[in-house]
Amino acid sequence: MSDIVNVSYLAVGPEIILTLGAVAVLLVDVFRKPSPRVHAWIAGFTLALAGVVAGFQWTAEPSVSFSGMISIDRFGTLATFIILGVAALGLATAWGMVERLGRRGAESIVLVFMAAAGFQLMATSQNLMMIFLGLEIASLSLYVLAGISRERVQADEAALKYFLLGSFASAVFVYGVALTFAGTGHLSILDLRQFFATYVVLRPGVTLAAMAMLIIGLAFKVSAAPFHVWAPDAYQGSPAGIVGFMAAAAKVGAFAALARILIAGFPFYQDVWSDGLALLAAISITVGMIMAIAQTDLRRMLAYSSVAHAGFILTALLGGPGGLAAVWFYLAVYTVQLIGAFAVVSSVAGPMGAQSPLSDYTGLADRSPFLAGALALFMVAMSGVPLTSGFVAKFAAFASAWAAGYEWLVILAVLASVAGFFFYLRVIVLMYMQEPAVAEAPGAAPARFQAVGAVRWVLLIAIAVTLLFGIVPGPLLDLVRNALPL
Amino acid sequence: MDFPILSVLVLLPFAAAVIVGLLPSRRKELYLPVGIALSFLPLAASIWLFAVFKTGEGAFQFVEKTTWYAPWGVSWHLGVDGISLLMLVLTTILVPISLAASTTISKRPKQFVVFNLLLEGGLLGVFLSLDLFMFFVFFEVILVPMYFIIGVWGSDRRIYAAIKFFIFTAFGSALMLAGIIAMALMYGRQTGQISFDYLDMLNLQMSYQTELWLFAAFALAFAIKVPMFPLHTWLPDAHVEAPTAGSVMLAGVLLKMGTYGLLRFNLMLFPRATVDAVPILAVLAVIGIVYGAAVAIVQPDLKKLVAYSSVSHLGFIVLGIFALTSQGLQGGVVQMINHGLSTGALFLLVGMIYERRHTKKIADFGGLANVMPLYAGFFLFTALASIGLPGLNGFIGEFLVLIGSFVTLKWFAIVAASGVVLAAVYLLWAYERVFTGPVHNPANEKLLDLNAREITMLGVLAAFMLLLGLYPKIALDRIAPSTELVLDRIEATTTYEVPYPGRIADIVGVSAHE
Amino acid sequence: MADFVIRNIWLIILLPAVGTVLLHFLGRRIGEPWAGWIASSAIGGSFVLGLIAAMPLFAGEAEAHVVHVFDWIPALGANAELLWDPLSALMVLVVSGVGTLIHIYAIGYMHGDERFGRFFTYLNLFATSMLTLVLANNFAILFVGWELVGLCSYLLISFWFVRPSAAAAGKKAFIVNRIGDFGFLIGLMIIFSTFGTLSYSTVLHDPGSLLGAGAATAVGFLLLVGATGKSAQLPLYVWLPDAMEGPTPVSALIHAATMVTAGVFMVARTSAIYALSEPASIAVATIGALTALFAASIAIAQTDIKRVLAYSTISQLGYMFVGVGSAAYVAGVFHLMTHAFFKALLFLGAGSVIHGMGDEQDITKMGGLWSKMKVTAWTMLIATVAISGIPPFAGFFSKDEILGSAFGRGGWYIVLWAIGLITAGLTAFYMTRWFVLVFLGKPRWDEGVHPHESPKVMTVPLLVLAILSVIGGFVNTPFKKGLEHFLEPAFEGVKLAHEPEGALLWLLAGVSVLVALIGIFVAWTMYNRPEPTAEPLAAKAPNLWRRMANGYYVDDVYGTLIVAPGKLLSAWSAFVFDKKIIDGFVNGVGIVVRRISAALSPLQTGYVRNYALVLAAGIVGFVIWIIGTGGF
Amino acid sequence: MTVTAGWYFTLAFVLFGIGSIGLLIRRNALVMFMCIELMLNAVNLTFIAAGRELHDLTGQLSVFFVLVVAAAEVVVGLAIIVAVFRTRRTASVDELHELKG
Repeated sequence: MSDIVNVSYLAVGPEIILTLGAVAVLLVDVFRKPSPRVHAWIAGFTLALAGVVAGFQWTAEPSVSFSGMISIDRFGTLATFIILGVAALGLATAWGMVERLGRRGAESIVLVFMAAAGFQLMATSQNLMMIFLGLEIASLSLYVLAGISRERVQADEAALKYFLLGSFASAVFVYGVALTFAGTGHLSILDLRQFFATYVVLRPGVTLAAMAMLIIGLAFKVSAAPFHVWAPDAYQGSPAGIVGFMAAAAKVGAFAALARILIAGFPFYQDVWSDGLALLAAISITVGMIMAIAQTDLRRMLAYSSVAHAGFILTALLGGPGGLAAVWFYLAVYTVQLIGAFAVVSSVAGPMGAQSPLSDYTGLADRSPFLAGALALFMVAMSGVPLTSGFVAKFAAFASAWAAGYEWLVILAVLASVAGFFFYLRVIVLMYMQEPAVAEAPGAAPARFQAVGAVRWVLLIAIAVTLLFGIVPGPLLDLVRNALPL
Repeated sequence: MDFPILSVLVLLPFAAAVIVGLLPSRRKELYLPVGIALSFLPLAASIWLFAVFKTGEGAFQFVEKTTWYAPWGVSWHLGVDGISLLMLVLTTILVPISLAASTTISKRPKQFVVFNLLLEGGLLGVFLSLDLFMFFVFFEVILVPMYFIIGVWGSDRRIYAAIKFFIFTAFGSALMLAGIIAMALMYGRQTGQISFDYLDMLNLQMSYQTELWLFAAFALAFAIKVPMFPLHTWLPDAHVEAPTAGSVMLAGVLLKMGTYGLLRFNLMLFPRATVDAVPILAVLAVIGIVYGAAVAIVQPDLKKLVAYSSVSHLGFIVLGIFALTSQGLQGGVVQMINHGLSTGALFLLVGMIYERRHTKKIADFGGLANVMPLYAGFFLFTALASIGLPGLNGFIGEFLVLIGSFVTLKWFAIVAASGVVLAAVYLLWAYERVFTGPVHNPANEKLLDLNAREITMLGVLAAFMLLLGLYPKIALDRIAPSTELVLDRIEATTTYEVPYPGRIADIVGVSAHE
Repeated sequence: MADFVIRNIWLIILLPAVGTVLLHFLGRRIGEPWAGWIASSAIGGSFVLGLIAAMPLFAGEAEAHVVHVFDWIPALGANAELLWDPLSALMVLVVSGVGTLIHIYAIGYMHGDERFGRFFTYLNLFATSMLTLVLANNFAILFVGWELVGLCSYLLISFWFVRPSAAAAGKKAFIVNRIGDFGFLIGLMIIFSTFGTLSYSTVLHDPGSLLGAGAATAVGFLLLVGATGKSAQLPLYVWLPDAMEGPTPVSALIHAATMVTAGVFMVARTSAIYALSEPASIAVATIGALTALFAASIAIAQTDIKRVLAYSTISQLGYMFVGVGSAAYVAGVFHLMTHAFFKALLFLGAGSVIHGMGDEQDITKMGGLWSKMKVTAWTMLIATVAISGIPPFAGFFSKDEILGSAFGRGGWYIVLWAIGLITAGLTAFYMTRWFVLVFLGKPRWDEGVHPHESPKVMTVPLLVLAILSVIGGFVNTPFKKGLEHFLEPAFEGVKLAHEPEGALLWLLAGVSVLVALIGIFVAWTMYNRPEPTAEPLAAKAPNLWRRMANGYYVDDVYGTLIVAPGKLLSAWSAFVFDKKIIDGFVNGVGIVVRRISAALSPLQTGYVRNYALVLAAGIVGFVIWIIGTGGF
Repeated sequence: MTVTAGWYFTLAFVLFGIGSIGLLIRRNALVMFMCIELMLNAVNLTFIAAGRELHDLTGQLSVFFVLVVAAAEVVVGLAIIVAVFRTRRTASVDELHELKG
């Protein structure tokens, strides 16, 4: 199995291309001092090429290479696809920020690419150590991205908090890796499964603790409660333009890794970990929904809502292999909604925007009907109203958990969804049903916001995806049904 | 049936919404006329359906089934029976009327028309769905346009009302969603293929305990939508704050989703639980009848009065349904239509006077019959229909319900009958205070009577009220076979026996039982 | 000819219905007086059709005809089916006959009213409804008519809606009737749940086979509740005096001659059910007798020209109830018919007086009209004598047959007979008082009042009705029971009560005539003075008189016992229970969730150390949980 | 008394715990960061002990990865801390609580 000769560059093709692209951006930046347009071309080309290579992965036979480190399977490839898409949309959203950052604009592109590559590695790795590396590559990039706009103190605060807590979680994760190794002698996920299939672990304490720590490390990344505490601050403090990418990519990579580790590596402990995940899901859904209600800043609210959504995705994961389709579908459509929502936020707050208080959105429908309409749709989708992708995603998640016997969790989740309407609808209320407060300076009209440049396209794509997969979810569901880990 | 008439019917309003949405934004004056014109298409389709519908057959007709997503067993499954047929006609009639009543909407007129059309599409979907997933999709998606209609174009406390409406009703359907999922998975365990299909669900085997839980989940969703006492408090707020078109659709059709759901799903899918739950629902229905009426009496706001009257009237429908007799069920269904027509018309009327005077307070009026005789005439006519005056539609439903429910629910029916008295009290007292006596408020002296547009709208509704009152057979002939099927199912699956009092063969006029 | 009409008996209803529709849409354009003539000819046409259709019945043909018009509510066995039998024929003739006269009269009476056309629309609608009521062949159609006449009553009472009192009176009539209908409805429910249909053909054909004695009593009582509402009996009579707010032809037609007799008609129609229940019959008769006495005593002290007649109507309806309650259905219906003649006449006469006096209604401000309004006065005299029960006028025969039949049944009915007898005396008394105060003595008019006789269009109907009041009684005398023979087929299978035969008959008749004469005499001596000062009785028993004049304050009692607490309860439900408790709970849930959220929000302190603590706690907790569930 | 692998594991666990607790109680960002480094080294110890116990080089190999990661973390972490120090003139994380709620 650990055949050193087996080197398949296809398996890491997208990551290599992203890295090369990042290098190209840096080099071009150093030597040519080009206009952002050139960066855009390079970035676009890189992402497209990575996508094409991922396409080849999709059609390739599942295999493992690099001594069992990296695999080609549709599971990983699907994650790669989604992450590339998220990166493309996220970068497009952040383009305003990239331009404003000047020299550091190129850096931000590089960081996005590196983060994407890291998360993709998390999804495609068959080895816990490799997953840790991917996690760290991605996390470190995100820490920097969080603080990239240095003119704002909040950005620094967000970056530092994210960094300290993230490192803590990483340490826990890697401790989990170490304990797994100590308990079983294996780091490869396939070996782990083999091990558990062959031996009966009489004293599973260490192994279970290790598993718990692996879960915790990844739960931190997906911002599942109670490991979510960093998320609101990081979401709020980071530049508006890039938050969407940060949140979305992390969710995809970490959930992919989590699903792979648990389903492929620890299938024999499914009843243990699924109870644990159910607990996390319940806490996440409850905490996320309740905390979101009191928020006055849209980004913070979205952060708490993403905590709840992490809970919903965990709910989907309870179904085990059968629930994976629900996980994928949820990730695919939720990340698009999330980026879409942040695209609106960055249009309103500015790409480097510090604050996004809800009061900025009062009467937005009259000033910026397109932005308001888009945000309203994303809110509706996130709250899970039918004919949007959000409903299908929730539905699939609930069905998965119900089938796995977690009826209580489904009931909790549906009720929490209702509570969720409360704050999602409040955004719509502000935008559509209230007039902006009278401007303090007489004659000062409330600002009009517009989706500029690429953001417009991001929004259109996000709207299309949200509606399309809400009405015709079949194709995507069929696609993700095949995305099982080796 | 080759031509997918039902799909076309459901999709027409959505298409119309898109067309209106694409109208150029500088031609503001076009939105409403185009919207009204387009809303005649579904109307024409539903009338055509009504005409070609085979009477005497209780089963679903014009059935269409296309896979939506096969692995989940979700399909685009449409069908119409006598019960849904009438709801279609009612919906498609009320939409053009409620749009025509919205000429004073000046704020974001395009969105207004679009949301109304989306609402119509959703409603038609609800009534035609033969797939639980699909049903839920439409059932839930309706909240959004209605939320906007109330929240954007409503009056002062519109936001409170809109959110309350949305969350309250969404709360109910949340548990129903869990129930639907549970049923589909249960079906999957039993047959190997998950299915949300309504007709498949009829073959679902389940334990009595499960059936009770599922019944409760569905009943809660529908009871909130109806709304039944004590889950009704969203209704007065929503009705009062909504613009006229919103109130008309809300009272006219949206509430019927609840009673329709009870009939279509609770009775058919959970017959054993239904039979055992009758006392609970009957008690709540009867309380609703009396309570709604009692509360309506003292309302100082005309619209709120009509809103509470809905609580009372809907109680009759629920009572009729859970009486589990031919007469009660037929009455319940007819009453759904009747209430849609008469309460819809009442809200139109309140809207008309509100447009003129910008108040709905009863105390602000008085003697209006002097200055607006036509308006007074229509109001009285509609009020009488609502009271259940024989010869008008309301009577048919109430009479059938009361008589039908007495057979099985003696004391409930007796208490419910007092609602008939109270209805006269609140509506006629309101009429007296608003329309009779001299005009004592100078603001009312120069009011204009109805114009041609308003007369047309009300005239159409009035004509239907009269038609259904004088010749309800056109409705009953279509309803009865379908309601008989409901009873047949309950009889087949439980020990309950539908009583046919008298049992003298030649006098029970229901053809299905010959 | 007759066959054709019978087969299409719905034509009788259709004619005024067409009139209604026509006048509704074109009434204003047609205008005065043609709208009135159209309406009159519509109902007149019905009368003619009724006569034609009744020919075979007059000729002694006993067969009842059921005409199926169309399916209405098949599930209730309630189709649009009409029944043509002697009872419905008689009612049709009375309703359309008297109705026609009143229609014609109204053309004069309503002269100059700006809503002239609308008035006749309503009148024709009433005719339609009343004819539907009497022709129905099932309880549902009966109920349709029953409710629609109530509607017409409402519309016509509040015809002059600008007067708040008129509007209030109309509403009161409707609501009180609805209360009666509440009972009626429940009665129908029992009938349906017993027979599975509401069709007379089944229900009234040997009801005893399915209806037990207890159920029959229940049905009887419940239908009686409906009847007390419609026919203004105790305790639901309160709307009728107020109904005098309506134009006088309305009072004559609806609140005297036809609609209010619907209860009597209904009891007669359902005689098969009442025959099954002695208690129900006794209840009918007792209510009737009590109402008769009660209303008569109030009538004594009224000063409004129409209110006297209103209470008198209530009282006379009581007689009819005694009749039908004693199983003397023919007698009850007979009195219904004669009462229609003389009471319509009285009201029309009163209208004529009001018309002539320039809308004055207070009889203490009248007097001496005899010379000014000859025709009116003469016809009123006839009517007064007729209602007082003086032979050979119409009222004598019918009233006497009722009293005789009651006496003949013995037992408790003897008490009712006695009450009836006292009432007869009171009737004679108050009618004489009424007549004397209006027409005799010295004028007590207000200044500027110039009484004059009414136009021909009003007096001709008076004359016709006067003739009927004179001869109407001869259709059913003890010597020749024409009406009884005519009606008997309608009461097939029901044991009818009869007057005693022979000497007792004469004795009873003599006693009642004597009582009536005493009444007349007393009233005459009290009031027929050139210048009657105050009420002689008011001086002797001021408290009693005040109570009688105010109808024993029944309205106030209802107000404090029912209306006020009802409103209070309703207000409590609406503004306390609904707002504070139910909605308070709903809003409370929302508030609590928001409070929780707001309370938890500060826990996210912003301090990294706190966050790390949460993380650490989460880590420890989760690891322990996992090991706890999975084993160590 | 033989020092078995169990002792190393225990030591590593204790070190990890000390690191965590340090993270919870210290307010200087640098010291907190050092605590994290301590935790990573506890992980390394575990790896080495386990590799030795299992006679599997994978354990020792993994340590290199962790070390590299730790180094990278140092780079990024110090950069962030410096950035914070430049704007706020303090390395105390307690000064950073603008984002909350």
